Amino acid sequence: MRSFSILRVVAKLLIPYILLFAFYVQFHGDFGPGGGFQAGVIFAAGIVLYGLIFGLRAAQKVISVTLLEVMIPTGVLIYGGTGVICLLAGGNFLDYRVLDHHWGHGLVPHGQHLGIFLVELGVGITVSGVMIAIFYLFAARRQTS
Amino acid sequence: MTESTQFIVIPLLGLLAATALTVARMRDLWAAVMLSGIYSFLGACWMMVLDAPDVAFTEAAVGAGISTVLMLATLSHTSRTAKSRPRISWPALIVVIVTGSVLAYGTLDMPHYGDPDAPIHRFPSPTYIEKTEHDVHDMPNVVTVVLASYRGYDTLGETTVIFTAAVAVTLLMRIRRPEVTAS
Amino acid sequence: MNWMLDAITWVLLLGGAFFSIVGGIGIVRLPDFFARLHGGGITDTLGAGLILLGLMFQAGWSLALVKLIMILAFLFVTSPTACHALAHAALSNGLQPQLVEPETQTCDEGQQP
Amino acid sequence: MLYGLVLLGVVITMCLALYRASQGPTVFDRMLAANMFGTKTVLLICIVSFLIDRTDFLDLALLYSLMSFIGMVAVLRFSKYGTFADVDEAIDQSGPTGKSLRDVS
Repeated sequence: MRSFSILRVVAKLLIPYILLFAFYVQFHGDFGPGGGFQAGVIFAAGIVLYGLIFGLRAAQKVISVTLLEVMIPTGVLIYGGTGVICLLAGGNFLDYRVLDHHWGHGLVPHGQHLGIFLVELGVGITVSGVMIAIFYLFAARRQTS
Repeated sequence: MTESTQFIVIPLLGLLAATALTVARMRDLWAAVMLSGIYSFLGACWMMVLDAPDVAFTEAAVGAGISTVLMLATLSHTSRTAKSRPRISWPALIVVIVTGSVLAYGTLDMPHYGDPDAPIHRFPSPTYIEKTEHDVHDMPNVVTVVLASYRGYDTLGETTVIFTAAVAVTLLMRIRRPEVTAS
Repeated sequence: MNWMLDAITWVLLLGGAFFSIVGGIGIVRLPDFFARLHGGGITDTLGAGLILLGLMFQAGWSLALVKLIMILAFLFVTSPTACHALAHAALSNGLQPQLVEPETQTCDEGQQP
Repeated sequence: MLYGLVLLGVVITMCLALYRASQGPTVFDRMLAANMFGTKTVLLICIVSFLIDRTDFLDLALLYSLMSFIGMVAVLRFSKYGTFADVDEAIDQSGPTGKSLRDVS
């Protein structure tokens, strides 16, 4: 997009705010609308915008394919691992109430809150990884016909 | 949804139907992608009017941002126009009309719109709202609590579905060229 | 004091609605693409700006005011950029006769290079 | 009352934009209409959130004002290059692609 110079400048201005807004949705989702899925998609949209304007190679310098391949399973592992921690702490799978007493009272307000935070984090990481990966895969192939 | 937003629902639904019909009649797939973007804008407006901001949020993030990009990326690998004008197939039309009228007949038994005595307002929602107040003190957004805590298994399954989708797309679309697997 | 805020809100909101409808009529009635850009520009900046400004007077000193200012800032950055980029793309493809209206005016009416 | 009037105005504008998006002879007309539709959506969400007095829904309008830009850029890029893959610098500089942008129907 060399010839769209104004578009490049405006995108540079806008991308940080999109990423910041993704983090806001991720970590504020307990209080307002939004949550992990939406945050992941917004984060991916920021990276996709970067890739659209500055080219796929530039985007892959920011978030490499290797990093994506780590991100996608990591989110699912965080989700499942939260459940396993609940099991180890003596509760049921994904029953966050048992996390109450293991983390100190000053640090975490409530076990449920901590569990939901971790789970949403896992969802967000996986979703953003998947969306960026699908964009990379579709964009990397040249038009065949 | 309040009394004051009631009057805006009908025009929004009319616009949604008009957009859907236009997309169905469109032969140019590129224009269809743009119109489906408009459809998602309208859908988010409608959900917003119905007081469901979380769903509207998802629609905003997915429909406006990502899905346009992905559909255009798909178009770049296929053709830009639909192949041929489909002929009307009479058996299919009859099946569609019969099914549609049966479904429309079924809606007559449903409780009225916004009826406080409707089953969904009686059983699950009040219990969840009361339980959230008791179980999780500091989370005002009940939707997040229901998704992540009460229905945690569901959401785990959904996350796994997304993971599986990524694996499937990677297996189908990956090409082994050094410029793509940026190391 | 309160009635004054309300009066300002009335004027701004009705003005915004008026300009957005005017832009909508423009986008339907004007003859070719470069002329239609004017209609789009009016609704995107003047209509949206006046409506958001009117809402700001109702918000008072709150978080809603900050959010409205941010929305206004983003709209004022993105939509003229989008308009400009559209005109640019149309012009760079303008070698082909894509302005199909037979009574096409001269192309240089609405272009911004 | 006031909000209802403004809401009606926004919906009328949406109808007009939808007409242009469905009729538009070139893709750029459709893009212009879609862009306008995005702005109108932002306005509608703002007004509704004031109407039902839940101003925390303004996050949604903020998101829309950021997101409709991405769809716009995607369509622009696709209209110029026809692909999302990296293009050579020479093609990048030269501008028009030579593909016809007129609708087929």
